[in-house]
Amino acid sequence: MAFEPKPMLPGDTFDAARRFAEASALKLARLHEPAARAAELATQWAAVLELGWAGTLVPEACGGADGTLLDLAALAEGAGSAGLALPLAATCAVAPTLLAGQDALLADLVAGRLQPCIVLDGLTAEAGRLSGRAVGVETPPAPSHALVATGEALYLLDLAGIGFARHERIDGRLTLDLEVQGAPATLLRPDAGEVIRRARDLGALLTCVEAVAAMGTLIQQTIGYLLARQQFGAALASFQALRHRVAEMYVAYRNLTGLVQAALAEPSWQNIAFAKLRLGEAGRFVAEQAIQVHGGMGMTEELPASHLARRVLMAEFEYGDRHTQAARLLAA
Amino acid sequence: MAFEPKPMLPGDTFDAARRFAEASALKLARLHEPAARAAELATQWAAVLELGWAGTLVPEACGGADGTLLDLAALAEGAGSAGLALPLAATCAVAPTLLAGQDALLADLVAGRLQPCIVLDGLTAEAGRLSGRAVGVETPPAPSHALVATGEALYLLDLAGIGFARHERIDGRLTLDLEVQGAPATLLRPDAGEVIRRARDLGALLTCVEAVAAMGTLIQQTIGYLLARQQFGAALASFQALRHRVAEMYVAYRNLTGLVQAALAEPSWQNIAFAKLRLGEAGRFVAEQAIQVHGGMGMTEELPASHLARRVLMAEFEYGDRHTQAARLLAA
Amino acid sequence: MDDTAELAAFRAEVRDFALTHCPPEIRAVVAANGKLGRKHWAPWQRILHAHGWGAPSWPREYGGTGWDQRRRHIFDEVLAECDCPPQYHHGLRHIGPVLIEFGTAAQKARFLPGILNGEDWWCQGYSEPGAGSDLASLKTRAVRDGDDYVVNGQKLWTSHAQEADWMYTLVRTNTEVKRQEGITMLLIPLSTPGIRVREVRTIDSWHHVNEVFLEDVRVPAANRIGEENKGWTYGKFLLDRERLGGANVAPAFRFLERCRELVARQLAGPANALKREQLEYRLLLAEAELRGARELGKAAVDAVMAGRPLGLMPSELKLSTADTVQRIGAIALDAVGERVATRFRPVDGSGPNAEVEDIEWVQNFMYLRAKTIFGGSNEVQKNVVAKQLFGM
Amino acid sequence: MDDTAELAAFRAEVRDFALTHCPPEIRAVVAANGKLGRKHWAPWQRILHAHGWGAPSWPREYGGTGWDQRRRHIFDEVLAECDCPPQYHHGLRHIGPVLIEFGTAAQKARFLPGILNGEDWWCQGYSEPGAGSDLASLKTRAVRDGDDYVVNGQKLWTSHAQEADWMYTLVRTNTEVKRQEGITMLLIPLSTPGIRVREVRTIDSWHHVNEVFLEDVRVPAANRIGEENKGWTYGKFLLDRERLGGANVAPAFRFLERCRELVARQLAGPANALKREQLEYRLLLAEAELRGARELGKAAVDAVMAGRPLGLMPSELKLSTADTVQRIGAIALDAVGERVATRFRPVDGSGPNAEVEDIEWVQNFMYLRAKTIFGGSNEVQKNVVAKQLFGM
Repeated sequence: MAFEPKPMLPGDTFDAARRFAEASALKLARLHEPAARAAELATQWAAVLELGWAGTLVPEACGGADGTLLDLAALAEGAGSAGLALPLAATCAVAPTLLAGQDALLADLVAGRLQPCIVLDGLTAEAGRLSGRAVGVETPPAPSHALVATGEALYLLDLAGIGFARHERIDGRLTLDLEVQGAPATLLRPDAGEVIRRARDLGALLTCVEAVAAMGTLIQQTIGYLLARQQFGAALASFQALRHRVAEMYVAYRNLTGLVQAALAEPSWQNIAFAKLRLGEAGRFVAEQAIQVHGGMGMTEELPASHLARRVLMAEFEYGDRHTQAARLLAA
Repeated sequence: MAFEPKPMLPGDTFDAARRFAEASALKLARLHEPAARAAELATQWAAVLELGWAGTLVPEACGGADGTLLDLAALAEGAGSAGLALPLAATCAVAPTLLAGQDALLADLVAGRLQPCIVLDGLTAEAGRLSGRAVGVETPPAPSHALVATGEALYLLDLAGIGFARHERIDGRLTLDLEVQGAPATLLRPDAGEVIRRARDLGALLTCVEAVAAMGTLIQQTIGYLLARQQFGAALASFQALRHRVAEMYVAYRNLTGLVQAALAEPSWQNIAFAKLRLGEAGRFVAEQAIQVHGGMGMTEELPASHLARRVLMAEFEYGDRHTQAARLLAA
Repeated sequence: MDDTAELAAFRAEVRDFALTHCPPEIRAVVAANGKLGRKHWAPWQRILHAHGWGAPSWPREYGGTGWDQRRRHIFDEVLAECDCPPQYHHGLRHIGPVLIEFGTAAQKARFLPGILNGEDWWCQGYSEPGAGSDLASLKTRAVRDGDDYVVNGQKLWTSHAQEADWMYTLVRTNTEVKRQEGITMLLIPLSTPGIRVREVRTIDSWHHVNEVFLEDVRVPAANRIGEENKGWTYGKFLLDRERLGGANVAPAFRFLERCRELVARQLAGPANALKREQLEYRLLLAEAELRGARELGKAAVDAVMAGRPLGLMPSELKLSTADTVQRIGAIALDAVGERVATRFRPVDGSGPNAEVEDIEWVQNFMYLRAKTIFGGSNEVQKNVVAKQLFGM
Repeated sequence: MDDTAELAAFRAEVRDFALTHCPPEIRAVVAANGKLGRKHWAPWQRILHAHGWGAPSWPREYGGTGWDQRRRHIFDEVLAECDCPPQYHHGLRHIGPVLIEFGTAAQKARFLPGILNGEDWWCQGYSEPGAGSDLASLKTRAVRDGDDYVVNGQKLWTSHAQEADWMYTLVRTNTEVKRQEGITMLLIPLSTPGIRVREVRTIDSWHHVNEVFLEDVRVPAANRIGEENKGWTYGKFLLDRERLGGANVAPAFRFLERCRELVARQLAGPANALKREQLEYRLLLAEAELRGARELGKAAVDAVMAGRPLGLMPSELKLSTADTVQRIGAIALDAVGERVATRFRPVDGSGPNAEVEDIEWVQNFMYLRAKTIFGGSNEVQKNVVAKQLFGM
């Protein structure tokens, strides 16, 4: 029996999210134009909101499920295992953390009336007006607002009437570039420094969960490919150099799994930072080698493994890359 | 036909130095006590001086051979290919460069009346007296003097009556630790900054030549071992993971050879610094992997390959390690 | 030495020509790591040809320069240093020399001029699904029918097929003999009925490669190179000629310099100090390796000049540079990291910020994965090196 | 949870005992990465035994603590954190459990007390020249002669043979059957005539391992474990018991912390900024990997507690830590680099500076090479992992 990854958080939640993500990936695989893909993502996102995922961490009083971090992580793990290209961490973890205590907005978030993108860097505030440029911001398909951190303050910016360009990222997710000059915004909290740091860390943690799940599937697909393909009259899986490479990928994946589990069990910023730092190293190694051992097939857009590899590569850059995490840890 | 390294500077000089070094290694392999090894090294060093190697770069007027850098490099390559544990770079390149123009001292050097160790760091001068501690200084078996750089000035310190401890380094070379407090010394040049930097660079270059030659032999011995040994009923040389490892060692060695040849053709400090920087990376990789693929045998003192591996490891630390070279190059 | 002075003068002449004659808009694409296509290459080839430099590697009697290997190497190196596109290889370096060596008079007269002046555009139909590294297992079938061959099958990883006029192709004409012995080389116009070119979408979202489907494609026997069933020999001749391809490390050096500028630009200031210093150190290690590879390249050129065998040099060169260039690409990805790396293809066409500076670094990172896969993967190269080193 | 509180109390109790009862001079050797020998281990074992903690992994009826796997793990971890030597494994963890499982009443009575109180010292005679990773090919021959076996052959890589009293040994008693089926386990006193122990000099210049030559060595049949020709089973039992050995990552963390202190001490000041920052970054990457390995270790302990199979965990642990610890050793070598790394063994005995601070880092770097070679080399571990992952 060839390798099948074992989830960290098995159960109905994981299974449901995984099934959703697998169906999503199948649909997207048939679409090539960015606009068509964005439209499909919009449909899927509506389904995600319908399922109530945005409310996982939100109190029941606001229409949420009042769930735990582990409930959300199980969703993220299932979604990540098939590389779901939707902003789960941003919408389900970062946004509710930023909006803690703002019950009306939380209710809007759960109901899909508030669909924010999260802008943690790039903008500044003066007298309640925002200016600056934020690029490569992950976004839901049709963002209604931006939740904007400016140093220690937290603002809500209505995007109606504000022009922005959307891009498809190499992992298929949507991002936007935002440029504003004195745009009026609502100050939600002046003293949100701690909350913003916490929100960013939870985003990093959920990203690690998604990425490690994607790595598991990626290794499984790589093994499947090597078992199926022949070269020079022998199965690729029989070449020791490739076998050892896969063993190294597996060990890197397992080691990262350990760090992510530790961070889930005790989500201190240090535990999260170490997991994210290691994701930068281990994730890139696994992604690069998965492409490499797939040979020419690894270079193709269509291959599910190449999609997962790109997802793992990009995960490093969300909520602080390895260098950002290292700088924090060294300064502590 | 299995791999045989091709020398960069083939010819009689290379051959003679290589034969000398191989004979030396055979004799030392039978001796285990540091004192007995030091005594044998003293005998060999006398032979080296007798052969006139110290005079390679020295003008004929001072009893030298008035040779070129390439003549000396051919000696170093031959010696390095069998890991000769004697201070060739220090005595044949660094010392004559420091003593340029000091004809009487150069003649003493060639004749073996002056047998200096080179102290480029650790000591300071005040009113013609030296103080400080210099540790791990490579030395001929019975040093008569120390050539001491203190910033921009160059001193000659007579070691008669000055106590010092000698150590055997892990590559079998001799080093000494020197501690002086106001020891009187002869000022050779007050404005030797350029000369000192040049001497250090030539030392680094000759070290690279020795090390790359050692790497060639090391790879040859590793291949020989893998061809000879069986495990689980197959020659070790038939395992693809080991074959690929050796291919990687070979490519690293060839790449370094290119850098060393460039530095020999045009010995600018930058060319030397890049070669030395890369020696840090490539040399350690080759040394570590040579030990690894030899398995338990790689851990033994007796194995010639393990001696060469230790020589390659130590070469990085002579005349500026990779970090020192990187700092210079980045500052330029 | 006279020789040295002459070569220095030659280098200066090439540089001067390149900087004054290569159109700035084409050099800008190269400088931005952009994707090169026929629309960039063809005019540049026309300019070189008009100057008499259209075919550095061809003999004079066929319109080549007759340069020795050293001059050709300098020429390629200077073009790269000046951000000129490398010359398009499929015509000049691949099928051209095959035609010169094995082509009929009629084939030479028909095809060489179009290669020289850039009017005919070529691509290579070798690889197939399941026959990449193991080329001899190719299955595309050609059956003789009167004066034609009728070709059926599929090619894969066919670069430039979307913009080429012709495809030089290896096909199987005999299935009864040893795998290498039943292969024939045909020149096939891509406009022939029965050919369908389909883009293979790649992970960098550039259009490089294609699947080419051939269904009852009739190719005149006059388009056959040499003898039937001897195609492997011509294909191998071509690959052997190309073994010096890796000797020109100059493009990698330009890539390194561009990456260094990117790091300085993207990571200025004390807030980025740790990352900047890490990346600068990695760049320095990469530069050292490239410098080593450059010397190996020079040694290979010298070997050819002296008529010595190249031995393992091509594999050494490829293994010495492919990883390194990938590492440089990774440094660039880290540099643009959290900002630019997250953008790729515009969803909404043109809007504010639809044009993204430095976005090509992300595409390049993905594109560079191919360096260790195509043209003999790193694994295949290591097999080759090990076989030679172990003598088994 | 009660459980958590209880374990925390246990952890505190062990720490308190370790810090107050383990002799400072022994802890100093551990803290300095020094070489441990019987003279350090035996007194420490005596102290533990007197406290009732001599054998954490043995059942109570044999003088063990009867602790569960979790407590044993905490015990090992705390000892490492306090710079106490790990318990000497050949008696307690290797032959002891084999005796408990397969020994005769007489054997148990004779050998278990000496292991518990540290008076008998054991070593392992398994490996031979040419039979390291491939143990089943061992050749040392034992022939029955009356009440004795007569043993001839050679063992290699025999750690601690220079200071041991007894060697548990695998020997070949039948050459006619499949390789694994003709092996017997004997307990051999090293004082028996015909045994010669020769030091194998290793690249760290510490005395770890030996060759053991056996020439007509008479071993009473009463010293046989279990049945003749069933030795492979007992050896395998022993190795299976040891699969959790890698779960204790605490010594690696202590090593990391010492290396971090070394870097701070050796590379203070702006002149060393580049090197210090590079090494600090590498230390951080190593720490991340060790933290990951520590979680894998906890998971392995949990698996044993829950009676679940360990699967690939032991290989994951070894591959996750061996390289990392080597990399930490390399960071230390870089830190002492140009100064201390150049000194190793004093030539002139005692003179000024004959005692060199930090010299042990050089020995350690060399010693650490063994981490990826012995106890199942990295290559063998990767074979094991791949076989499981590919199902072939």
